[in-house]
Amino acid sequence: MQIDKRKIPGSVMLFSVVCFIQASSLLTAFLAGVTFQDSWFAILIGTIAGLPMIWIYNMLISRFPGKNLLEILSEVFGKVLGKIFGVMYIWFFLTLTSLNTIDMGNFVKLTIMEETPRLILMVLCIVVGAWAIRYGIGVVSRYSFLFSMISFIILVIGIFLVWNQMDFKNFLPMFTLPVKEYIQGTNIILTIPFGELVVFLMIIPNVNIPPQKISKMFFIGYLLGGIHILVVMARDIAVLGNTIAMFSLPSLVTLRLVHLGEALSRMEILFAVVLIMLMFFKITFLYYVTVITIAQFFNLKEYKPLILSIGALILSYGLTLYVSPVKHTLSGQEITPIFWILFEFLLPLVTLVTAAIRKRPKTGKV
Amino acid sequence: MKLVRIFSAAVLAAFMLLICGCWDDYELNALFIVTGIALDSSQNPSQMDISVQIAKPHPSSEGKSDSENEPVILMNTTAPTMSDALSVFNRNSNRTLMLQHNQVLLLGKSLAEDNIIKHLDLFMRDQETRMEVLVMVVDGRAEDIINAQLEQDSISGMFLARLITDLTTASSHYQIRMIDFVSRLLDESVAPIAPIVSLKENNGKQEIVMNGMAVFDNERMIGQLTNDEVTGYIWAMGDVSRGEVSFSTEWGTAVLNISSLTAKREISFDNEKVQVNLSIKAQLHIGQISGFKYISMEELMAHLQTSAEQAIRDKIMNSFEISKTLNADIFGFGRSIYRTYPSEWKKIREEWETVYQNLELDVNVDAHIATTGQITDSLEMEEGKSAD
Amino acid sequence: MFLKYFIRKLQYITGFRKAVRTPEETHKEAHWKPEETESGTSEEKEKEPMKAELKDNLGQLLDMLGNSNDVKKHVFRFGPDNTLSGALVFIDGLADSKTITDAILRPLITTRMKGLASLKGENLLDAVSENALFSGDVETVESLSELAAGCLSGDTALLLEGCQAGLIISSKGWEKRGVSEPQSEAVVRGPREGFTENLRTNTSMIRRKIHHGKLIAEQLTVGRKTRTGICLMYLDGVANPDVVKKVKYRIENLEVDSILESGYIEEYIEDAPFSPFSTIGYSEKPDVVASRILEGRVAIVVDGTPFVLTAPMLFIESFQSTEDYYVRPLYASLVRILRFIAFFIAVFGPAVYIALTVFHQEMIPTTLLFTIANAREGTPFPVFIETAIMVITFEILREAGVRLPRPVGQAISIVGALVMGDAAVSAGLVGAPVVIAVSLTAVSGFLVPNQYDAASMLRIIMMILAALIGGYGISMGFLGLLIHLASLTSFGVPYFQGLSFSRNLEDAVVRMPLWTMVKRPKGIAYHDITRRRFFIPPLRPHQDEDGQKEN
Amino acid sequence: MPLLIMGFVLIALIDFIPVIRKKDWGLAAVFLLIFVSALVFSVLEINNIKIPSIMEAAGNLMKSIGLSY
Repeated sequence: MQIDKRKIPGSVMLFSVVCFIQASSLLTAFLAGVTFQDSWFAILIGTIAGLPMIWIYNMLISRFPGKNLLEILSEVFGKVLGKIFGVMYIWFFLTLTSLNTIDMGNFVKLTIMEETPRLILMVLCIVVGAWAIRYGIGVVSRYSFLFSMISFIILVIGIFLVWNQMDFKNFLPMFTLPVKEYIQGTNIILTIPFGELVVFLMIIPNVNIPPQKISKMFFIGYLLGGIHILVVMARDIAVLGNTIAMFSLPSLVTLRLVHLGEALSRMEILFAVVLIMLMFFKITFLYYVTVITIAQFFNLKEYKPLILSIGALILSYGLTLYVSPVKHTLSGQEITPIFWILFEFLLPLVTLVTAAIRKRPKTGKV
Repeated sequence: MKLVRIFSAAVLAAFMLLICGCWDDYELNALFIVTGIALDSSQNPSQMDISVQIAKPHPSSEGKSDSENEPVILMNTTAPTMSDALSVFNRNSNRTLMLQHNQVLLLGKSLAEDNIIKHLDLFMRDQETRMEVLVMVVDGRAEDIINAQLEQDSISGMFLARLITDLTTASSHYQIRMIDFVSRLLDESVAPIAPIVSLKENNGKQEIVMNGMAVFDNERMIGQLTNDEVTGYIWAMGDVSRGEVSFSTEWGTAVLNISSLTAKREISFDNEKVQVNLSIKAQLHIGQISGFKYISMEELMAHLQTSAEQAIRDKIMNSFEISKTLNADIFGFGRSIYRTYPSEWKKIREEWETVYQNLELDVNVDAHIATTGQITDSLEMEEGKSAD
Repeated sequence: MFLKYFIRKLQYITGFRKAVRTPEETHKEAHWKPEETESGTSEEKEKEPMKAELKDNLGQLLDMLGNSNDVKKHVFRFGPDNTLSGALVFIDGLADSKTITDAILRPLITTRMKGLASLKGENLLDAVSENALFSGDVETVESLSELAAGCLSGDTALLLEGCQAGLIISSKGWEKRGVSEPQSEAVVRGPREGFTENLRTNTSMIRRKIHHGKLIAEQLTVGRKTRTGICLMYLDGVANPDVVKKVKYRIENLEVDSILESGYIEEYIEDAPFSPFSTIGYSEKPDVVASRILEGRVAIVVDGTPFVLTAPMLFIESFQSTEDYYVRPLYASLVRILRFIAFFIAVFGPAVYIALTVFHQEMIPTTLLFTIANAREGTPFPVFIETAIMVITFEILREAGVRLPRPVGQAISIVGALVMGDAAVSAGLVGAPVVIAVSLTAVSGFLVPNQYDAASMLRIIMMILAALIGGYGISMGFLGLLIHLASLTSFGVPYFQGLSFSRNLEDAVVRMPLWTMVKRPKGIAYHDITRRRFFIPPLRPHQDEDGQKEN
Repeated sequence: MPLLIMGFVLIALIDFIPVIRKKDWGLAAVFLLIFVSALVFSVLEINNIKIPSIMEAAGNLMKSIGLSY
């Protein structure tokens, strides 16, 4: 049963994946604090290590065509266990949305609105997002192409603007950190932007192309997003060198350093605006997925009346999560990467294996 | 149904706007644009004298001539930290100080020689200050520079920023921004440096001149390089696109202009001894020559080339010797070793200072004189030819 | 204050609860018929057959026409030995008296047809219309109300003694404005004719552009009182039948009193009446309308106005001027990009200025900041008020200039722009940068005339957002704007189509050469999508010249 | 606090009334569940009552079983 019956083309889905990953390029600070000048390597490994994860998602998609995650869970595990996993995923999506909204608030507060209370910035974002969600998946994902193109262009322009400040010796020395830190870094990058793609399992039925093509789109989008993050990281390292771990927003500091004559300097707020747009996309997407997951969990016929109250829940629940941004970063580096594996990797894997064992879906191909 | 919903949504929107308030708004005429900050040591060693230079806005409406007006406002106080000083300034002025457009951070020499690390903290942490603020050391008291009445630019902070921008066209290594400074500070081996400026009285007019660079160890200023030595340092770092090599030999004196100069370093380890090979490639062209009579063009070129190579090498070696006496690795050789030979670096990092003392620098200069300027021979050469 | 909101809210709800529609009410509403004030007689009359006596018919017809001064009747006798009598009814000023004299009266009176006197009733009418009249458009009707309607649209009613029917003879001929250059859409290159107020002239102008049998014109009449003629024109096979059906359905179901201008129709049938963006396009130029019809749109020609509506409308349509297709593609692309930038400035210009000077002084280059700070020094108002004053002043000046006769309008703009602006700056009331920012915005707004109203409304919203929360407010406003645009549809076609994804990109931000636009815009055109043979290279004509595929 | 209450009242006005009117009681129940929990969370938050953070609890749990860096 599909709550939102609107369809989106496959290309929109592709760029939604790209955009979704790009939005995380802000949060590379989690990573830079762990693996320093080798962060690019962690991203590279993370991108490659993420491929099996995407493969699992794709297997689920092609095994259960036209079904979203909740339906798959209840079909594979039966009613009771399926519902339990459903609740877990609702909590997961809700937490993700809250965390991303908080990230957005922190980011905006730190960069352009220093004195405005964080809550207000978040409320504004959620309200605008709620507006988009009323119109369904089509509007939520429509601008993915535009946003991802803009951020690609901004990335290229940014690289040109800081070209004179790049020092490729900043990558040296390579591979001198303890192995554990590479594992940690890879884990962070694998779970925080890439693994969050599990939310796309909720909207797959809305994509009006055959499952094989969806898999292709998923892969391409994933790779494009991965490359984007990789390039951002490489640029930041090349510019900032050993100071990269010092900043909470390395990519913004990089762009702050742009100085080509007096006119082409001090432009980082423009970049901040682009990042706000990307973050907004991601938040809206997660918010949408949370809303339809909850609505579907309770077998509701429509989801619209829930939007605003779920938004309020996201905000109020989000505020309880971390006392301070420092704790947030610490947790982002140390705890969430492991914790999220459960939702992003283990559960889908278990689902796939169980489906194979129990030969589900019964009528479909095995 | 629709009407209620639309109305509620409208109220929600209005409500949003209502709570949004204006937390961050500062009208421009309620702001003081800070263009320079000077830190000096004060009598009380736990405090410092802080002065800020504020560009004074002039109403653009006609009638009043600007000449009587001071171009800048100066504020002084003595406080233990920069943030304390800022609150004092904000208390004593009718406007809020805006630091984002601060151009220079000037450190008085006595303060720099005392301890700078603890004073720089605010400049790194606060988002309000930008990492591209220029760091400079003042020979004398920093507030004098900020007070200076200059002919070239009415605001000395802007003057210094433009001075450095101008120098940057010669080589990017002249520009020491906050981030460069901090980057060097964070590194275990590289010594931070910063340009030194001083105020000069010249026929009753004030002038700011740059005289070298201050060298720091991990917390204080330990010495300085003269302008000449700075040139050597800059050449050793490579990435030079302007500059002059001047020398005089037994035949005459010449000034060659550098059109590009790049440096490449190679490091080799020779039982406990570190050897650095610096190979420099320079593209020169003749700026000005005098003398060199009775000499053919080919000979002259070869002669100029070897002499120029020698001159460049001498300068670099000179700077290197100075850095050795200061025991400060301004060239970042330690960082190069760390980057290319991380395992070797682990062995020597503890006694880097002694290793640096024994470091051998080998400079190979490869100069190439491309064009001869606008005239091919000097006038004196012409005379020499006609006298033949 | 909140209490007040709350109370008003509650009032709304209670007021609303009474107005909840029961199913019967909904049913009633769907079958709502206007109440005729002059009793229910008109419908009965329609059904009532005509009498045989000329006098009765004539009297009733004149009653229906209201015995007005400009209703003329002419009773005459004709036929052999003047044995037959008849009457002409027409409205003075609507009907052309020369036509009446030459094509109706003269042949009737002079007719010497044998046996005419012996004919009765229907046969007599047929004989008269077939043999005696010199008119190309004669219709036999059997009800007085139709006769009356014919008279009211400028035709002449002919009643004959002993006939239970009448003839409507076309004699429309009223004073009308000739075809002239349109005022609102001036072009440097391209046809200079514009639509007039006359429906037939307008449809004929469109037909003159598209000589094709598939160009369908469907006549509708809307407005109980005004009985305004409306003509839908579309290319059969190209226009999406769904859209045509929707347009027709919405117009046919209009239960309105009057249609005076195409704006009425636009408001009644558009998809999003509360949006600042119009979802129906309009134009005053036949070539524009023809090009839109060729792309598969439906044109709605309304009698009495030179503005022809086209639907569905896409957002990019406002940025595509017809002149784009008449000049060289590179230049057209440049101009089009300029238009996008200008629209952006028109919406966000003052907002960005406010956000920069009030919230993000950090972003302004230092030297420029000094300049702005110097200009701001001594001005009494906050930036937002200052900008708002300037924006409002500009709107006032514009409105004043538009409505006044042209010479006076010019004087107004000179006074406004030069004298007031300069005086305000030199008196120190506003800073010069504000004047620059606002006038740049104002001029930019004119580059996209179709969206001018939307731009000026959005500008104010953005300004408020910027004044409250700076750059973040602008970005949220921008995102909200995008969401709104994405949610709009025009007759089922997404409004933002053509910009948000790689569809029809050859004619979106840039204008590619005509020969690359092989397909008609997807989503609008339906069946016959291919416009031209694929990639006709301009200098290598194809062997068979008629490469155009038809259906 | 008044702002908060007003916000929630508005949410209820916008979303809850149509739900009641449609007599979709399942939806209404879910709505109330979410609405009330959001209200409780925010009222507690505004009165500075510390709500135990789920993320931190999860973190502590994972640390105690040794799953952490």
